[in-house]
This record gives sequence, structure tokens and C-alpha cells, in this order.
Amino acid sequence: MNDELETFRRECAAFIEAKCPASMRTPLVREDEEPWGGRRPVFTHPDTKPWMDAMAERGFTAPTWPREYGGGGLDEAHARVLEDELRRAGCRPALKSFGLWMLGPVLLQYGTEAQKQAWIPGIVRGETRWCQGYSEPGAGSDLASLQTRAVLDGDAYVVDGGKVWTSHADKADYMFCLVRTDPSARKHEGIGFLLIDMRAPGITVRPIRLISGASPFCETFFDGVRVPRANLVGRPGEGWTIAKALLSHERALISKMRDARSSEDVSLEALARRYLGTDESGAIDHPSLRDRIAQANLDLLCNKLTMRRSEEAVRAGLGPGPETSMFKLYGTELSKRRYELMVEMAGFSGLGWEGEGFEADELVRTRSWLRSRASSIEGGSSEIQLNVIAKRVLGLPDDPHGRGRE
Amino acid sequence: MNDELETFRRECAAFIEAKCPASMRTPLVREDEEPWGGRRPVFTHPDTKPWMDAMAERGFTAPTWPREYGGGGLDEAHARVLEDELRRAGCRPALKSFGLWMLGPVLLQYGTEAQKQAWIPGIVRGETRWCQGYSEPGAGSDLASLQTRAVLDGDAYVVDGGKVWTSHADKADYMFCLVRTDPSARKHEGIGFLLIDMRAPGITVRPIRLISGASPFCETFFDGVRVPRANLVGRPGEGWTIAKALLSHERALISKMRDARSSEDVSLEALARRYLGTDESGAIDHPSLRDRIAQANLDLLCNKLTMRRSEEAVRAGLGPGPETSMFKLYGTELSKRRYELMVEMAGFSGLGWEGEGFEADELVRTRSWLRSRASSIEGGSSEIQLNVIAKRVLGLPDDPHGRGRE
Amino acid sequence: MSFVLTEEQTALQRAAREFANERVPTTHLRALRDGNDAIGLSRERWTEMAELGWPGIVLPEEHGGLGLGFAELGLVLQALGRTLAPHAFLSTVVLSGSAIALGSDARQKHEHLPKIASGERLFAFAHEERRRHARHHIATRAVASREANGGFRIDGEKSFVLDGHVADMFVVVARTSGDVDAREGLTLFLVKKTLPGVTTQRLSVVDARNAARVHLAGVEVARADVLGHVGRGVEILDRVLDRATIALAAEMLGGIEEAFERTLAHLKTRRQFGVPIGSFQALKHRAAYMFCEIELSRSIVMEALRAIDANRDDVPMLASAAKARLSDVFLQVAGEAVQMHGGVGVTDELDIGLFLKRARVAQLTLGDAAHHRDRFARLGGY
Amino acid sequence: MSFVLTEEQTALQRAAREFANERVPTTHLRALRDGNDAIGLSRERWTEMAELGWPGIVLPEEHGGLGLGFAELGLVLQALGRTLAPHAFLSTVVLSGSAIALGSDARQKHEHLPKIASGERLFAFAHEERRRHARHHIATRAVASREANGGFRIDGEKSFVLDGHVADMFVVVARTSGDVDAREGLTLFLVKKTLPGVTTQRLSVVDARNAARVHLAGVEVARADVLGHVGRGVEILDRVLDRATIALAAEMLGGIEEAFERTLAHLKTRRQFGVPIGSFQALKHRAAYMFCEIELSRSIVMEALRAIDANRDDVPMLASAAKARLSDVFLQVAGEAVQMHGGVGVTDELDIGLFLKRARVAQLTLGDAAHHRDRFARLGGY
Repeated sequence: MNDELETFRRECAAFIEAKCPASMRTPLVREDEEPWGGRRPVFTHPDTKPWMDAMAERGFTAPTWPREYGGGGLDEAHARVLEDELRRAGCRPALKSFGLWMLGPVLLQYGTEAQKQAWIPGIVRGETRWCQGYSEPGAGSDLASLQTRAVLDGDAYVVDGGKVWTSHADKADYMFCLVRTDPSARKHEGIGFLLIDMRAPGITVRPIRLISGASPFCETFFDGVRVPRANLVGRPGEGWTIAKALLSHERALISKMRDARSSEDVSLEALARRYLGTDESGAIDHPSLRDRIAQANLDLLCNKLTMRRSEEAVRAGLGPGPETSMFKLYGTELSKRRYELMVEMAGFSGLGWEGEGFEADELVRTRSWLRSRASSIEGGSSEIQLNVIAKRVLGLPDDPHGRGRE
Repeated sequence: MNDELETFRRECAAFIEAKCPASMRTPLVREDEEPWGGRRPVFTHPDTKPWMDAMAERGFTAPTWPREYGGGGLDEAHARVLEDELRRAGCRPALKSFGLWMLGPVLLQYGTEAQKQAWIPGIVRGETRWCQGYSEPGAGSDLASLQTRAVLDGDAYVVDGGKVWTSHADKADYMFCLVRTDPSARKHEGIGFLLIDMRAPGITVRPIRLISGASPFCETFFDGVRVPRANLVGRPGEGWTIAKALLSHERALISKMRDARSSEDVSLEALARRYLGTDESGAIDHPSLRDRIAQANLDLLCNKLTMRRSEEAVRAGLGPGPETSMFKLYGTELSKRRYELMVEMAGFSGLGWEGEGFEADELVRTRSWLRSRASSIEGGSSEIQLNVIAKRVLGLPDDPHGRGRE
Repeated sequence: MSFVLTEEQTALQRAAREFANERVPTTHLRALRDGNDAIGLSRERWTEMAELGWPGIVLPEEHGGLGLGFAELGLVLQALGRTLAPHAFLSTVVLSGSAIALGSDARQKHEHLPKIASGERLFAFAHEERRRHARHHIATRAVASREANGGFRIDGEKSFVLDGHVADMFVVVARTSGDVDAREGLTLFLVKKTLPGVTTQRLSVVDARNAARVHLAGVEVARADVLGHVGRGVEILDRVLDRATIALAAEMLGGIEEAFERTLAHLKTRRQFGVPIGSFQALKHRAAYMFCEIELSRSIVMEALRAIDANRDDVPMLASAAKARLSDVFLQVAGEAVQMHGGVGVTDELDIGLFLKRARVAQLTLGDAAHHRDRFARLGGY
Repeated sequence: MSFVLTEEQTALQRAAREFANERVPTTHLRALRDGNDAIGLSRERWTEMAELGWPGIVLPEEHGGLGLGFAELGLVLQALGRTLAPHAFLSTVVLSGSAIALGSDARQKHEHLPKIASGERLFAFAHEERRRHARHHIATRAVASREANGGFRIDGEKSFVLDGHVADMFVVVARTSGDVDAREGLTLFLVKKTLPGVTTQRLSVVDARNAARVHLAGVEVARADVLGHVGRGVEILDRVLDRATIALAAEMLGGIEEAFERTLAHLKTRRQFGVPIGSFQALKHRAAYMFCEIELSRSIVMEALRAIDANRDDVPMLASAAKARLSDVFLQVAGEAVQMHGGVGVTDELDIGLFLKRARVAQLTLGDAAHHRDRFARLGGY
């Protein structure tokens, strides 16, 4: 590491030492303490807000974004130093935000100067909370078949239609939303990328109940919602291009978020000892489950190594290899397998839905097991991922009738 | 059973008692004792021929075929009585013949009177041995794409091309063969069903070596082979229809032949005791292989029950149910699984190819294991069977570009 | 001709399907679940089924039953399995009813069987004590010690008793002698829910069906309430559990069929990228494989049910074969059903997730696939 | 940066691929097999590899080696695995060479290692005695009893010795004390093939590669031919077997890659029903799943090779993880390769069946998947 980076490293360490309260250097366990910000923020821990503000002030919530919009203005090398220091100190994330993870990067690429000025600083400071309006009821994997219309009426688009699978739509301030601006254009053309204020009249939000119980997902309905024309990012037909750029961020994100509440953190063997016991040699006393646990652990190890291999290739300037296409697929399928094992090995204790007679962690696992079934559907189903691998990585020919099916 | 059938049953028993030598009431174990007949028959057992002749004389080699062509002239009920009696007495099959199993039924349906007279009696008496010329190099599952041409020249077709996967082409007297009589017609039209004398000049036969070693399969090449026009069965464009009728016999046959040298007859648990040993409770001392053995046995039991269910439905006049479509698929996949287990449990003893250091049955199993890999390819691959089930049984829609893909 | 339904059976099958669709469709389960019904079972519907004679199908005519067989009962359970209908067949009829029919004296039969057949009395069968169905079925710590008056005093806890909080009476398996794993020394008792020392705790289970923990603290039962012979309970227990295992497999078969058929319908109607998703070959092949597994499942269930009726020796082996297979296939089919339904498949709004939940509970109830494969091998001598 | 190849490694990889394609393509294996070659291994080719320095890759420079690591050796094995080339790396270099390098005294190293590096001397490592790789690797019945002259007399039989009929010398594992399964009491011996009492029986194995049974009947060896410490052979044995297991996994990775690439090429070029069969979605998805499994396989092999070079504590765990995974994946990929090639896939004419045969032998050699999953769990303490 050169001197300049080393200096910066010390700067970061000093910043953390000075600004990060001890409580914010403990693992974030409680979901209600997550720092989502927004116009109606919820800070159940008193130190969350000061830590967020301190980070935002330096632009460290968005370290590589330009300083002129409130970002940190760091290059990749410096950003990695900052990240390393934050991790080393065990700091909690200062801000969780779909604005940071998804909207910001495409806004920087496709937005006008005025749009950047208008929206990005609020994202960096955690003052605005965003949600994503992509999927529609009935569209499924075929995103581009969206039907929500945006018709220009003077200086505003009038939006009618509905979106589904929107995380935290009920808590977000704004939605970045795909709308059909030109119904006569071909499917992938005629789509616009629109920023919508969730306070606008005509918007109704309804939470979705999953098989695992309550969820952050919502359905959102638009009934003649007026959105300023200036809120369209890019050209009217450019929405699909922007959406795909953003989706690549989303896929990276999903594997990141999965890690957070991942099945990986659960020790299958510890659970197995608890529920199945061990024999005199210390082996889990259920040969077939033990074999499956070993397989799942072994696969997890191999998957982690593959992710590390991919990271190293990127750092070595070799770019991400073909293996990156598999992380969403394999990660979610493996996670499902691990949750199945957890529930299965617990026996009757693994069947609890709520109430007495079960340990708290058992009830959580039941829900997590069911929730894991969605992981191979959302964010590009396993089938879609397989299509992508077959086409882009393996170069297998398209179905003659399968244009765009990924 | 009514009196008439009961009388016939006694007749059959008396016939067997009188005509079937004791040696022919022992299981047929050695492949070289199989009664294939033909112009150049091989009878390594002295009693094989007399038993064949006795059966053929009564038409019992083809019990339900008309008496005028040498058949037994029996109805289904009587044929079943005969079959029961033969089984009860443990009689060996009197004649194995693709003529009996495959060609005969379609010849009776599609042949002219002259053709029936010319060919069927020889089949019944085991005087002619037939082979099947369907597959072509490069055609694979797409049978109808066949390229072997038959061009009319005066009173004869001149055949050029080649066939592959023909069982015993090197031993057969005749081949029933699909040829393209009209290259300008659409794929499934313009095909003829031709009977070819294997002694004709211009025919070359080459045996095929499989991964399991020598095989009964051959490649056959036709170079300007002249075949009398009278040997065409049906109309020139009717070959595909006849072929399909015949294929339905072949599929039934494959599951029948599979049974003969089936993995079912091998007790996995007996092999496991030999190679893996048992623990103090008598359980096979290898939990994960034991679990897989149990699964394979359980699946075999369920598969047998399903076949019985299907037979009962047919007998009850309910016709074969949708489950019949799965027997080829499931039977071969299960058989492969069982052979994998046999080889795997034997450890190093399961790896022998030939020579010393291995037991004779071990060497046979190695070959059988490799041979079993072909079972899910020949006679309609597993993929084709899955397509058939999806379309015909489950009613799932065709791929828009997948016409005829089964 | 054991696999071909008789006319009577076909009529019963039709009646059961109609009843399930009209009286206990999936909305019935949802109403009980979402209304936080205190017992999660409708006694009203149970009475309706009793009016059709179903709880008495396998009970002898002299005790109010229909004197039919498990082949018939299986058709009813299969139909109820299709709509995931809560019922008391396993707890009351197959487990407890069989125990009484097989082991009780005339007085006890006369006392209980007619009330079971009429739907008036619900039973629960209290035997499981662990987190999972234990090897040999018999691991039992609950103790019944003999009292001076010739009666018994029972202490113990049962971990997962089907309909335990609903039952008017229990058949309790307790140990009168021997070690925890001994086959000898088990005794079955008829225990009234109202006896002092009996408490139940309803478990809220993921499939919204009914199970409870049952505590027995110094419960005093009379000598007359012993079911069968003291110390020889295992003879009844083995047979009863096999019957229940097979009956449960029949119910599971219904669930599998329904989940599969709903999925097929979805594949045919749901369009993506301009075509029905059922035209995608990968989904077709997965569906075709499921079809095979389901056909095999159907065969083993039918065979096992008929083996009970014929009093065959291979009932234990068939019970384990059926449960092992149905457990795996139900989980596979329900999981594929959710996946193939896509996003809506994981919403509570759609029924399809209910089948996955039921599959998970059913596979564990009365022993999971691994347990039964192990037992299948053991019964096969390897 | 352990996963990114250095320039030198890339060059070695290229050279190894070229050598494999030009000097030992699959036709080389076929020629040995179909010509009924007496030893099934070309010493000429082995010498050529020695001229490139490969047998010495992991041996110290002072003994004629290149002083590189297993990361480098793995690249060579992977390349040879692609063409199924018979070689003596496992027997001579990794098993016996490692044993000598890790356990021998200076004299022995000086005597043998240069000859291994130069390709002059072939070794075989005689340890397996059973039908399959036994738990803890150490089940050993072969006995070495001490003679009056301080030497030993060895009696025993080894079941599956790689290159056993080719070797000029053996490293023999025999028991100098203790029970058959005891970790203590094993001793390694350097045994000349020409010693009285040594006989070998070549086995004709399905993959046409080389293994033999080795009989040791009253073989007298001098005290000076003990490798390492008497009775403490297990310390060397454990490490040697882990290295060989990982090296074999690297070779298997090559076979997997080649079988998969050939299959992909077939899917792209073979047409059925008017389209390339690779456009059928069911085949696509199966291929994509294989791709994932292969990527994971590649990672674990690379990690395990590097762990040897770094002398890490987790080598045993990584060895078992690698072998368990590669065994399963090789069989899966080779089986799918045959199936996807259709009719020609089961003919001997096509190479693809050779990969299936190799997969079956390789999965068993040095312990199969079940063995290594068991060991992986054991090393993980569960």
C-alpha cells in the first residue's frame, strides 16, 4: 500500500474512532434498528442517526460518488480502504438505501444535471427513501411486458396501473418506476423511467402477505397520478436500457442482502447436535441427515471459495468471470436446501408457526424456511438464471421462439 | 373359467407334457442357447429345435395369428390360457424373433394377401430371421429424417444409404427397412416400408462396439441394392404410418427384453452383504449406500405395482391408463440407478474389465452397468419419453417450433 | 383385480370429492386458521361426515360401522387431502378406533366404537414423546405404575398428539415395565380428558392443522380402562401405527394430486414471453418426472390399503414403503408447485403454499422418509 | 490472490495442454488399451514429461526437482486429465515421492528423489488392502515382523495399487505393532520390486488405466529401508494420502472440463428436428446446472492445491471436500455427457464413454464421495 493510501487509512481510522459510537460497532441484529432514513425515519437506537449523519457529512455513505452531489469522491482504491477500516472496526452500516444501491448509480449515468442536483444529495444524506416499481401483477419474469401507462398531459405524466413486489413501498418517499410511455412502440421500446412521489394523490399501497407471514413487499396502485415531466430519467423510450443497468445492481444486491440474513450464519451441525444428538464418536446420530449436512456445508464452502475467486479476478483486472452468473442461482438454491435441512432435523420442533410450545428461534426458522422459497423466484427466478447461463456463458443457441427470455 | 377354456387348459398341459423336453423346462441362462431360428440357425442345445418345431406346428409360436398363415388362431382368452400353462410349466420360449414381435403384426395389418402368404409362415416356424432397419447414422431421435433412398428402376427399388443400431443384422436373413421413396415429399411423407433380403449384393454389415464391449448392434450399408418392388409393404408414402404402428410393438418389447436380463433379478442387498458386510443388528454396514439401496428397492416395488395396476386396468377393459407412458422411462432410469449401486458398492471389485483378479459375475456386472447407460437412449430416449408424457398425458402445449419432436 | 375400483368405490370416491369441494374446500381451512378457531377443527363438519357414515367405514357393523375396508377409507382421505381439510380420521378412527377394535374387550368396544362411528366422541392417540418418530415406534418414558386399588397412575408427557386438544378421550401408551426402548412392557390405557392431571397444550403448527402436547401428571385410571393386555401393548401399537401411516399416505396422495393438477393448470394458462409457460421444455420435463413419481405413489398407497384389508403379512413393509415415498414426493411436488407458480406461489393469497406447509408436517408425522426407508430395509433383513 | 494464475503458471498450463494434446491425446490411451500393452503406461512419454521437469515440480531443487508447488503440479494433472492420459504422477511423485520427501532420511532422499525427478525410477505406493478405501485410511493387516538381523519380514496383500505392476520400487505400508485399525504401529518401507517374495498381478480395470494387486510373502527388507520412524508411519501416511487425494481431484477436474466442453460442442452442432439440440430448454438447464457444479469444483481444487503449498492445517478437510465433490460431479457430468450424446455416446468409437469409465474408477480411488463426506464431517467435529 502506498503512502498516500496509508495516510488515508489512518484518517479513516481516526474518523471512525471519533465519530462512530461504541454501540454502532456492535453487530446489527434487530431488524427495527436498521438505518433506512427517509422523510419519516424510524431510529429505535439513539446512536443510529448521529452515525448516519457523520458518515453522510463526509460523503462516506456513497464513497465513490462525486463530491458535487454530496458523495465521497473517492476512487476505488480509497473506497476499499474505507470499507476495510469500517469492517475492521465492526461498524454497522450507516445507511441502508435502495437509493444508494440502485437508483443513484443509474441517475449518475443517465440523469440530467438538474436531476442529479435534485435527487442525489438527499440519497447520500439518507433524507429520502426510495422503492422500486418494476414488477407488475401478471408480468412475472417477463418484466418488459409491463402495462402501467404514463400519458403526457401538459407538463405532467398521468400514471395509471399497478406495481407489485415493491419492498417497503409503504415506507418509501419515492418510487423509481417503469412505465409505458408509448403503447404503440415495440415491447422493449416505449418504456420510460419515472420518479414518483409516493405522497401524490391517487396512489394506494397494500402490503403483501407471504406464505411465511407478513413481508416488506407491497402492491401499489396508480389511479390518475400526476408526475412532473421533469421526473422522467433519460429519453421516453430509454427506460428499458436504464432498467437493465439498474437490474445488474439489484442482482448484486440480492446476493448481498441474502448474506445478511443468510442461512450461512447458521451452523447446521450445531442444530443437528441439539436435535439429533451425537453417538459415542461425536458424530451426529442420524447418518442420512449427517451426510446431507456435510454436503450442504461442503457446497457452502465451495460457493464461498468461488465468490472469492471471482473477487480476486476482478481485483486482478481480469474482470468478473463467467462464474458470477451462477451466484444468484446457486446461492438461493443452496440456501433453500439448508433451510429444508434445518426444519427437517428439528423434527416436531421445526413445525411451529407461532405461540407456545416452541422456542423463539424455532419459530423464526419456520418462517425463514418458507421465506427462502421466494428467494429462487424473486430478482430473476432460478429458471431465468439458468437461461442466462445457458445463453451468455455456455453460448447455447436460443430457442427459435425464445427471444428475450431471460 | 368356463368349461371350454378349462378344456383348452388341459389340452395345453397335455401338449406341454408330451412335447416339451424336460431340458426346455429349465431357465434359459446361456445367451447362446436362445432360439432365434433363421436360415442359418444355431442350436447349441439339442432339444431347442424339437421344442420350437412342436410349438410352431400348432401355431403356438404366434398363438393369436390366423391359422391360414400358420398361426394358432386363438382368441385373447385362449392365448392367455396357453401363456399361463407355458409359464406354469416353466417352459423356455420356443422362438425368439423380431418377425414375431414386430414385423408380423404390421404385416397382418398392412400387407397384401400375397405378402402375408409369402412371409408370415416362415416367421411362425422360425425359418426366417428378421432385423429392423429404422435408425440412420446422424438421425438419432429424429427417426423421420431418414436419408436412405429407394429409387424405382423397373420392377425393383434400388436402395442406397445406411442403417445403424440394427440388432443382429449380421445374423438376420431379412431386414424390414424404412426408405425414402419420394425425396420431394414432406419429411413424414415419402417414406416406404421395404423388406430386404440380406443376401442381396451391395449390402455390407459392420458390428458396433459399445462402451460395454461387443454388442448385437450393427451398421448396415446399402450400395445400389436391388429389392423387388413387391417387397414394399403398404403404399409408397405409407411407411411412416406403418413404422409408428410397429414402434408401439417395439416399446412394449424393450420393456419385455429389459425384464429378461433385468437389474431387477439382482438382489442389491445380497451384493451389499457380500461387499459391505453387516453390523451387529444385521443392517448393511454403510448407512448411505444402505439408504440408497432401500430407495432403489422401494422404487422397484412401486414400479412393479404400477405395471400390475396397468395390466389389471387393461384386463378390466379400462384400457391402458396414462401410466403406461412412463414404463420405458422409469424402468430404464431405475435400472441405471441399480447398476450404479451394484458397481459402487463392490468397490475395487466393481471396476474389473476382464482377466484375473475379479470374479466372473463382477466382470459381467461391469459390462451390464455400462450397457445400462444405453437403455435410456435406445428405443426412444428418456428425453423423448418425457416429451411424450408432457404432451400426450399431461396435455402441456407444444413448443411453437417443436412440431413432431417425440 | 385389486387396483381397479368397484362401482361402489367409485361412487364413494365421487361423493367424497363432492363433499370435500363443497363442504370443506381450502377456504374452510383458511377460515379456521384466520379466525383463530379455538380447536382448528369443525365438529359440525365432522358430524356431517359421520352422517355419511365415514368415521365408521372400517368399523364393524355390530358397533355402528359400515364394515367396509381401508380401501374405502383411503378414498375418503384422499379426497380430503385434496382440499387440506382438517378431520379426525387419523386420531379418532384409525389410531384410537383401530386400537379399540383390535385390542379392547367387548365392553369397551360397545362403549366407544358406536360413538366413534356416530361422530359424537373424538379420540386422540398419545404415544409420541420425542421430537421425531423414534425407531421401533416404542421409545416410551411415560410410566404407568400400579396402584393399591388395582388401577394405574400415569405420569409422562406426549410431544405431538394429533387432535390432542380436541379429544374427548385419549388412548395413552405408557410403560408398565421395562426399559425405555423395550418392546415388552407397554400398556395402552383409555383416559378421559376430564381426569385430574390431564392437561393439553395446543400447538400452532405451520400447516394450521391440529396437534397438541399432552401432560399426564399422576393421572389415576382404573384397571377397567386398560386397553388389551398389560405389558403387551406393542402388539396393538405396531398394527395401529402401520394402519395410520398408510391412511396418512392416502391423505398425502390427495394433496399431491391436487397440488400437481393446480400446477399443470397454471402451466397451461399462465403466459410469459408470449407463450404458455407449459411450453417451456425444462418445465415440461420436470412435470413429466413428477407424473411418474405420482403414479408410483398411487400404486403403493392402493396396495398398502388393500393389504390391511386382506390382513397381509407385508403391511409393515408396505406402510414404510408408502410413507417413505409419499413423504418425499409430497415435498418435491409441493416445492415444485410453489416454484412453478412464481411470485404468486409464495403469497398467502394463493392456496399452493398451503400444500407445501402440509407436506412438511405430513412428512414428519408418524415417521419421515429416512425413518421409513430404514425400517423398510430392516424389515427386508438388510 | 491465490486464485489468479501467475504468468509462469499460465505458461505451464499452456505447455501442459499442448503436451497432452500432442503427445498423449485420448488416442494414446486407446493405443495402449487396444494394443494390449503389457504395462498400460508409456515410459517413453514419462521420460518426455521428465525432460520437461514435471515429475520434479514439487520436489526440492537440491534433489533435482523444480521446487515449485502443488498449484503447478495441479495444472499439469488437470491437462493430463483432459486427455485421460496414463501417467505415474500419483504413484511415483505424489504418493511415494511425498512420502520420501516428508519422511525419509537424507540418504534415502538422495538415493530416490533425483531418480523420480528424472523419470528413471517408477514407484508404487502399496497401502490399500480392502475393496474400498477404509475409514481413517489405516486399516492394515500386512505385517512386518522384526528379524534377528534388525531387518523386517513383510507378509501381506495389497488390493489396489496404482501402477503396482509397473513400479521399480514400492513404498509399502505394513504394521509393526497394534491392531488392524490402530493409528499407531504402522511403518513405511522402501521395497525393491526384485526382492524375493514380491509378486504383482495386473488388474484390467474398466478405465484401461493401471492398478495391480501386490503380494508380499516373507519379503525381507533391511533396517535401512524403513522410511521414517518405525511405528509412526501414520504421520506420513495421512499427509501423503491427502496430497494424493487433492492431486487426483485436479486430474478429475480436467476430465470433467473436457467431457463438459465436448458435450457443449455437441449440443451446439448436433441438429435434431431441424434445430441444434442445444436449443432445447431442458438440455440447456441441465447444462447450466453442470456449469455451476463445475465452477464450484474448480474453486475447491485450486484452494486445496494451494493449501498444500502453504502447509495449512485445513489440508485434510479440503482434501475430503475436493474429493467428495469431484467424485460426484465427474460421475454426473460424464453420465450426462453420454446421455446427451445419444446413440453415439454409448459406442466405443466415441471418446465420451472413456470419461464415464474414468469417472467411475477415479471416484473410488483414494476414497469415494460418501467416504470423504463422512471424513469432512468428522474433521468438522460432527
